[in-house]
Amino acid sequence: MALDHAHPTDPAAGSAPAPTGHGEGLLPSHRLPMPDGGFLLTTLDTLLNWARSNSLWPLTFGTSCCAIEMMSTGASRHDWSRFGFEVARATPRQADMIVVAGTICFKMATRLRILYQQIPEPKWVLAMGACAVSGGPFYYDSYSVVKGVDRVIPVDVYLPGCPPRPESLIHALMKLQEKIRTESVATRKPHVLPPFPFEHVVMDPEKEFDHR
Amino acid sequence: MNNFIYKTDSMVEWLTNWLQQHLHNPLLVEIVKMLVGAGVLAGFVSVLAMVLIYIERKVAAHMQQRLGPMRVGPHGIFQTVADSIKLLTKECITPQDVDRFVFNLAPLVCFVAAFVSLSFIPFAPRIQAVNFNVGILFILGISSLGVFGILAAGWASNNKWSLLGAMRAGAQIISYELSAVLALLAILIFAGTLDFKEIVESQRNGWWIWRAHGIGIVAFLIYTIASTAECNRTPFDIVEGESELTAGFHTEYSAIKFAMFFLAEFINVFLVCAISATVFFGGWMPFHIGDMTALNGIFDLVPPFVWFFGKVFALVFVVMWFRWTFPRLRVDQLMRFEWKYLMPLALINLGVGAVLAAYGGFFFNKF
Amino acid sequence: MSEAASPPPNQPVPPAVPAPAPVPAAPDPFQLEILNILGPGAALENVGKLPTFRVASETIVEVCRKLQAAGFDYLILITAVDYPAENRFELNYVVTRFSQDREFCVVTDIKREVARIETVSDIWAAADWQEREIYDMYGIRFDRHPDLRRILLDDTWQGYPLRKDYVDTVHDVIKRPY
Amino acid sequence: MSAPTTDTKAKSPTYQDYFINMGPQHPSTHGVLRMIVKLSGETVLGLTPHLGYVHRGIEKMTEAQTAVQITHLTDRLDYLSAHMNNWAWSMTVEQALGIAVPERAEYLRVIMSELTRIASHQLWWGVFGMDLGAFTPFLYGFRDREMINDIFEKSCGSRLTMNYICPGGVTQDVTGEFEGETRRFVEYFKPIIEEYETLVSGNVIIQERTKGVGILPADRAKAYGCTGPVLRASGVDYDLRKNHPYGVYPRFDFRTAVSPEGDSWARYIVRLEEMRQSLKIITQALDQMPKEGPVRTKLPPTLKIPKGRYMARGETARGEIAFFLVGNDSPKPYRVKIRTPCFSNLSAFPEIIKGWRVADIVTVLSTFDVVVPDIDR
Repeated sequence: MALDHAHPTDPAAGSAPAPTGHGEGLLPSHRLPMPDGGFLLTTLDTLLNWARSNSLWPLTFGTSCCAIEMMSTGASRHDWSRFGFEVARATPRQADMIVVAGTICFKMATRLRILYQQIPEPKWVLAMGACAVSGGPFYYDSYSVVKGVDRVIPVDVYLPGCPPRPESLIHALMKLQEKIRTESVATRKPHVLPPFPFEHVVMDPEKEFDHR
Repeated sequence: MNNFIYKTDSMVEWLTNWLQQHLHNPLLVEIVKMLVGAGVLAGFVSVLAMVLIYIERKVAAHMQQRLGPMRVGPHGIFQTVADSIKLLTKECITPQDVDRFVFNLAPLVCFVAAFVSLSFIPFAPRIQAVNFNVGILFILGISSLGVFGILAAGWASNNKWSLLGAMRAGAQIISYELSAVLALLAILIFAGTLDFKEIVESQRNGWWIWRAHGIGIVAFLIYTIASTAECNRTPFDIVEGESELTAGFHTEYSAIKFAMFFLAEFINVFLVCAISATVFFGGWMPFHIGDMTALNGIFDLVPPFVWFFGKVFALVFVVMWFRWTFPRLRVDQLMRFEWKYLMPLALINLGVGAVLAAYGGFFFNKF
Repeated sequence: MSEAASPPPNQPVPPAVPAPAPVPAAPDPFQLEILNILGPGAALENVGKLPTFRVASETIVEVCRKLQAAGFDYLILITAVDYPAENRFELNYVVTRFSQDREFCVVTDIKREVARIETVSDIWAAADWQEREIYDMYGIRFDRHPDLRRILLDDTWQGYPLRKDYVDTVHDVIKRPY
Repeated sequence: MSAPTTDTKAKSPTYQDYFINMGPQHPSTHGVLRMIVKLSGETVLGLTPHLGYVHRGIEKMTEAQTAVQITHLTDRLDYLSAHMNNWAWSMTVEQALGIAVPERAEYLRVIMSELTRIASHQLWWGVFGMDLGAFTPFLYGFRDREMINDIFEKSCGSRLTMNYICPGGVTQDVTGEFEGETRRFVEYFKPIIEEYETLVSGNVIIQERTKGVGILPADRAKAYGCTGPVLRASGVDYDLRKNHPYGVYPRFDFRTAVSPEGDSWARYIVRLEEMRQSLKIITQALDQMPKEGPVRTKLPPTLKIPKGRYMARGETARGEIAFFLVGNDSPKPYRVKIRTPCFSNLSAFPEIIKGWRVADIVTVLSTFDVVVPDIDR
């Protein structure tokens, strides 16, 4: 803390804690008027952001064409494991992010929201491909395609392309890493789910099973 | 000449002496020794698991013409550190309808079972957390506790995939444990002891895998297969069966609870390879060839813990090699393989071994 | 499903709208063979490149049985076409043999407000899902179908999207501005 | 080997049956297929697929677009057979409008389609390994697929959704390096198929997992309208390239890969054999292809589709795709029905999976090689 108190540009250095905008600080010392939010927390942030940004485990979620390019990115030539992404988890409980690879239809959108809610915080979403960004080729005239996945779940990084090349996906993932590195543990709040007017359809396998 | 290896590691003795000089209370000395041992072991286990995960990822990558983790530290060596920190700081979800107590207990059971088993392994002469005269019996008992953790996890998760995984695990691990124990028993007959230390000592004149008239080789193969199944590794990973059961028994586990399962899995791999190395490959004993004294002398210069870890990691590599080569068996094929082929073979092996030990003696005593 | 089971199975299918006059053209041997199989009720219609035979909708099961008996074992597709101006759905059954390189289409009309026809799923198993899809997209009921319910859209979906007069008020459908 | 249990339904009381949802997000349903499985222990008593999780309404969209614009939608049906889908649609339009295709374009279409077939089967081979629990084949398959992607990329700038074959020919001529690169790939890939055989086919676990598993008899396959490798693995010698020749396929000497058993293993070896046959076709096509010449017929600015019904069929990597087109003298089609191979192939799946284990669902579905957007359209 002492380091920050001695900061020459800080007028309140050494004085009593003044009320500032850092209301939702994690520790009491965070309320101190310090330029970067405090020595302790920045170090913690650096460590956590370093760990989180370098260990992004995606959920295996691909609906259409983009999923193939996502798999290509995981394959030998492009190899996203170099950045620590390769541990694709099949269960949302162990994933850190969703790469929404492909078209999201209204029937799938409610399920995607469930999947998103099942991921533990902190979590990120990468909208991969034109369909996930805006509906893409299915923007006009399609009655069943959601016009952008950000109408269903909050999106951190948008990646255009139909489908984007693996290099683009790696670029987008690195942008996501950059974004994570700017976050702060103290002020980070979970994203708010956008309003989505369609109910979750209760999945009752026994009723939906074809009993003939 | 063999005395040389005893001189390199008097750390424990030194620690005991130092403590006795300063504390003067034998009980306190024992307690401090225990705490130090537990601390060292805990640190060792964490580092070991991270190293094993890193190795696994690199081995996999290079078998698949990839590079594996590269960006986090030189050649990505801090990749698993990042993974661990991330997992420790993630939100830990306990789903609504689970059996909370059992759900939270299960990963601990798995982890502790693996962790405790490791304390019986002699890493080098006198570097052994607990020395117990029925060590091998105890280790087999403790490590089978892990299956309770898996069963509990699957049952408490209130998820059908988890339940399927847990039921598979129960059937699989209990079955394959039989073969593993029978394979070890065949060697224990020759060694005549259940104490790990003495098992290592008994191999001063040759490793059991060579010295036991072929019984050792058969027993080693059976043990390798059965222990791979016990750790739920491919081709026997039907418990997790990612393409079938999403993630099997740990489908509902997140963050640190999942990390415990993850660590336990890798420690179990290390554990079975360590048992294998100790029983079949002479533990920390250096490699000796008959009368070639000069060569044996050079081998003696290598510290014993290097020998031990070299052997264990070679075996770990084999297990990883399995994983990235073989597809997975189906559950009925798995059980058929155990009960129709592996266990009868292990029984015959044990019987032949017993007869040989009783009447045949050792052919290769000169080693 | 309850919807499919509600009408008694032997209920007569409502009569079809009279077909538009077929364009007379000289049928080739393959078309003659089909005409022979189909019997006197069928009329050849040479519009477009696909040989088309128009039959009455009450006879569709009978016609399909005849075709199957004649070795036409491959139902490529069934589809409906909506003609709201003429107040009819047109059902197209494209059939061929696995040993043959020519396909043809059997066409029948049903009234739009009735939208009901007998299933052929017991003749070709392939018709099962195809008919479910038509039910999903056009709302045409297939009598005696074993499992008639929506296949592609949610069960709660309102309306039948491939009808020409379908207007989606629930989802945000953006019309192409050009 | 026969099915492990035949009439478990009679033996097991109902309280032991339970239902599990497989999908829509599940690692081995190849996208977002959802299946409801009724189980007794590990034995499958019944299975109901639920489709439509990527139903994108392509058939409705075609009614608002012109014939040439629709080509780009066909890429996105079965994105692993993009060239073949484009081709089948182009043939439909060409048939409707009576457009002739230049000879060089016909050869390019064949070469591109066969390359796509190989790429699709490579991906299938990798994913098949992954579904069975072996991760390594997946990466080997993708490694070789990248070479084909490079060839595509140089010809049309895209790796997956090509939009290269269009009504009247192909969009643009290939570069000068095309022939050499394609020949190099053929030479490279011939021994690689043998590597595939050693890595996966020779593995005893793979054989145990696939031989006799999920048998689809020929008569049921025909009844369900299965096509492609699924049908050919049931012993039906039916390949549109032979039985309903289109393009310049009659000029090539190749054989249809057929295997009579109808089990998962048969579907596996049929696809491997198809890759070999495709290499043969590519070599012949490269030899026969005119070195110069136009690749696209000049089309009128608006293509009015005359009144009537048109249909063209093409053999994709998964089976037969058919476009049924109804025109009414306007540039936009009145109705396009797309008959996709996976839709029909999958309809046979619930019947043959009964009595097998949970793990076999994954195996058999993998050998059916479904692409979910192709099912849902």
